[in-house]
Amino acid sequence: MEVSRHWRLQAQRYQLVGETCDSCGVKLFPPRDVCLECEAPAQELYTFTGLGEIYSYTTIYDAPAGFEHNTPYMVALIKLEEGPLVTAQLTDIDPSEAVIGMPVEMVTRKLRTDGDEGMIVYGYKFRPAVEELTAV
Amino acid sequence: MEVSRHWRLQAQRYQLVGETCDSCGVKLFPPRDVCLECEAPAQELYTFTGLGEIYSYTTIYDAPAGFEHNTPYMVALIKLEEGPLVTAQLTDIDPSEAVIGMPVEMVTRKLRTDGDEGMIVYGYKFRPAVEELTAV
Amino acid sequence: MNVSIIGIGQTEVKEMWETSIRHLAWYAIEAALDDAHISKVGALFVGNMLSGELSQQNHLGALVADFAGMRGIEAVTVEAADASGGMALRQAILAVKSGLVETALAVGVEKMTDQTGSAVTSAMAYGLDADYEAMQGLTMAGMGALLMRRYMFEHGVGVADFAGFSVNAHANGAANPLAMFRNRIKPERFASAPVVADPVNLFDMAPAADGAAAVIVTSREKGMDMVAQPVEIIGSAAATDTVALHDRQDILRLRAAEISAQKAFAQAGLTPNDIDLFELHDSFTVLAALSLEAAGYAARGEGWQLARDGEIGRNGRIPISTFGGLKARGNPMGATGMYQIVEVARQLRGLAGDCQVADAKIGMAQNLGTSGATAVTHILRAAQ
Amino acid sequence: MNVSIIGIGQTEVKEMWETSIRHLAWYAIEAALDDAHISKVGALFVGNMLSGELSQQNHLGALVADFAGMRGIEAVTVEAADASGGMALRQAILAVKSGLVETALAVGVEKMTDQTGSAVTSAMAYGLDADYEAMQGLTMAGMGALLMRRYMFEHGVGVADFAGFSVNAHANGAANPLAMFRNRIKPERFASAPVVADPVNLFDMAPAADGAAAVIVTSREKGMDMVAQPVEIIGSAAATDTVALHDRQDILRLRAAEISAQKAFAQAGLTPNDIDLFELHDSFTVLAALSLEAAGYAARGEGWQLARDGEIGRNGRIPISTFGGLKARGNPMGATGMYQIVEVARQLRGLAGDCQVADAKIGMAQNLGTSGATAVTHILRAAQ
Ligand SMILES: [Zn+2]
Ligand SMILES: [Zn+2]
Repeated sequence: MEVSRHWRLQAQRYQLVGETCDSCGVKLFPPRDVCLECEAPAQELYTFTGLGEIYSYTTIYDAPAGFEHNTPYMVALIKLEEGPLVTAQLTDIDPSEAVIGMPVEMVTRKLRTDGDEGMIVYGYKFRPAVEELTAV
Repeated sequence: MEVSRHWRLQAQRYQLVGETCDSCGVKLFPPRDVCLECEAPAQELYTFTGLGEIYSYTTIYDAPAGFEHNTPYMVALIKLEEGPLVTAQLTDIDPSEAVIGMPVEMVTRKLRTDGDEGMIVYGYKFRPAVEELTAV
Repeated sequence: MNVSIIGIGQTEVKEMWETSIRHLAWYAIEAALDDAHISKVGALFVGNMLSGELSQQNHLGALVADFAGMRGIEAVTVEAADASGGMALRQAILAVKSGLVETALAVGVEKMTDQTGSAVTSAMAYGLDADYEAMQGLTMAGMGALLMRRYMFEHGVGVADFAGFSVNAHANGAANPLAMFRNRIKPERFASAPVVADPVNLFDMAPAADGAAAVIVTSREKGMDMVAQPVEIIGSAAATDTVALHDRQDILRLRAAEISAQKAFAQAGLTPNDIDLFELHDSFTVLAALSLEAAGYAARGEGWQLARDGEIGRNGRIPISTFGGLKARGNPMGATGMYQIVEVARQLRGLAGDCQVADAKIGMAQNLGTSGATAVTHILRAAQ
Repeated sequence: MNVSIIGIGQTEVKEMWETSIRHLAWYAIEAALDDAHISKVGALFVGNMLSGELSQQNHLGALVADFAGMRGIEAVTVEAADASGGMALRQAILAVKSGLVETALAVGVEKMTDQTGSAVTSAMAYGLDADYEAMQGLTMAGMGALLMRRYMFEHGVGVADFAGFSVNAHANGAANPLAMFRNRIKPERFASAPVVADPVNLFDMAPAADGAAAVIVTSREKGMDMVAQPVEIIGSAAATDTVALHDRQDILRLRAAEISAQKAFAQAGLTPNDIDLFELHDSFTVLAALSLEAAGYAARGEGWQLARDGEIGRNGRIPISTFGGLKARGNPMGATGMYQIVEVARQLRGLAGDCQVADAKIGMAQNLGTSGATAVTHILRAAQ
């Protein structure tokens, strides 16, 4: 049971809350206290739009504990509109459809089932962007 | 699940199989490849009688995972007749009866319940020696 | 040793639900960097015991180096149960002494509260012998209890005879704003405290908590140039004993503590009487007694008398646990040894506030892994 | 560096259900002590990643020191994911260079088969970023797949273009009696191998297994006196990068590998062309390609061509994985880096049997943690 850990990360998990660096203006996700670019303190919150595109992706067949329920599942690196990469599952997509450069958007989904008592962890995943879907 | 680990230790767990050192004659439990006394290779098996006496003891109220089922429980250092100390649970005894020097003997009991699927690990525990009980 | 401490930092010790392990480490590192007036080091050593088990996070060296804005530097995790912190400092010293690293940072960090209850009790017992101790249900508290019961038996003392250690620790912790417990306790309450593992009660045992502490070291020459109050490391030694109590010839003799203390004294050219304060590893009151005996402050079986006679207080013969010790400051397992170093350094700088030991010039810290299966001893001196 | 290897030892790499982690470590240590004709050392560094998670056993330093008949010596565990082995050697070198330790033993050990299935997959992922990678279900294989897919995209190569790395590794592993896989594979079988994490298939990925390897180091002068064939360490450097791929500016550039290799080359006064063989970290075929690029053997995006062109074979421009590499010898995570060192030393002694690289005088080993978040590079030379 890791209730406090999941509670602590809920702003990131549910709303993609990262940071803007006051010094150099770079947008950071995941948030960190020292800017990745210029090493100044970076603590101004910034909520990402959740729009981006697939930078790399995989379909995982050998699941770790807690992820057996939706194996196989897809994990991608998403290049967010604002700049940073984020690691996230892809959802609402067939593995054969995924392609680098595909526009995607953030949604909230069930991530993992924890421990004996089955606590469910929710968080961001990404799906093909709605514009993309309707254009198809 | 640690099936192989428990299987590996079954001779020790069920029969107190340790070793005799060829060089210095000391009896070793748990078994080890290098003699604790003289550092010669020690690999001749020796099955302990399972008789000994309490060297120190405690009653544990705050149990680790897998031991919740029989909390509180007693753990002791037992001085075996053949010399070595061994760490083991006491069983068939009331905490108020235990005393340093009390004769005890080995029995096989359920030690721990492992993981979600509840594999049960058996092994040695010690109880007041039967002679002692009848003498009371 | 020709190595000096040029920066120290620490967080509060308590349950910090809102703080992740990387943040904890960073807060202590940030304070130490500020203290040394630098922003980078050559190598990072992270002392940690339980991050994998409790936070599903290994590879803390690289993680913390990056999060602390020092991406690229050499970094690694060092583990020796609750002696991880002291051993991380030891590696930092070896790195500087090697000549291959100019300035090294050692941070001890432990995040205990990402899990609760039996999972934490289990994980703490990973420092014991898994196959022959933990498999029998032995816990850290149980280990302390086996030692304490035997000590009581061999030396004819009672539970209440250990009370002085806790009373002293809490009295000192009350003056330390970073301590987990800041309440004084009375000897008469000691005997009636709830039992954890008979005869160990709540007042015999240090509480697990979150925390991080950091120390920056460099060569003595550089240290003199860099900061106003460097603290010299004049002794550093580590040793081991069997992990399982049952493999020892005499469980009431902390052999690793003896060896590491004797080596450190020899390096420093000092004897126990030269030490102005001693941050020892009081995870259990019986370990405080045994540590005093191992370091040469009491004969076998007489360590408890130093507490009875008031010799461990701030004005006593050998002040111990001057900021509360593990008992009242709290025991973030892999960070504990680094707190000890930070506390000794504060004493030697004369900046210990209400915890100050008057005229402290030379201090010793000794960090134990479990029942002293690992022991690491450092002797520090105010720069002259 | 003025440090030499005077003893090496290793166990088979495979599933060893009957062997505990303390026995594994002891078998490698025993072989290394025999090789050096000594029975004791001054300090022990245990490289291990997963003993806590998989065997409920931390505090391996003290446990292994005692079990190996060296009770009392200084000992500690060193962890940096699958770079734990290389980092353990690094600490042993720092210890010897410090002058505080005369002879140091580094053992890498991993016991993977005490647990099975999803528990092992989970634990291996503890080297990733727990909060932002593993929490999303990323695994080690998934990490390799994200790198490989992007490499294929940016450099216009296909899955089959990586086959040469596995074919070479298996060809060399077939000549190594200690290797886990001793079967040669054909390029045409590569493309049809079962997929683990698309596009990573079973032939792209090194298999997890049990194993231990050990190395004993001392000063160069002592080494010359003690054994007939000491192997000199002429370069040793470690560096880090972000743990998470998503925190890197360019995921196809192994910055830590670059930094550590450049430092090691500079220490040795050598260039890549001076190296006779290179034990690189081929946990995934794409990491083999990226490691060759990072060390300067190929331009960005062209590392795979060395496999295509046969330049990584025993008689090629830069022989790699000469005993099978992680891929065919097997990958006991925290022990892998130590196997690399043992293998380079065997080559330089001319005792590599059917795996021998002709006239090998200088060899390099590079051990990576996960995707190169940790990198440690050692350059070794046959004593002159
Ligand atoms: Zn910035
Ligand atoms: Zn013997």
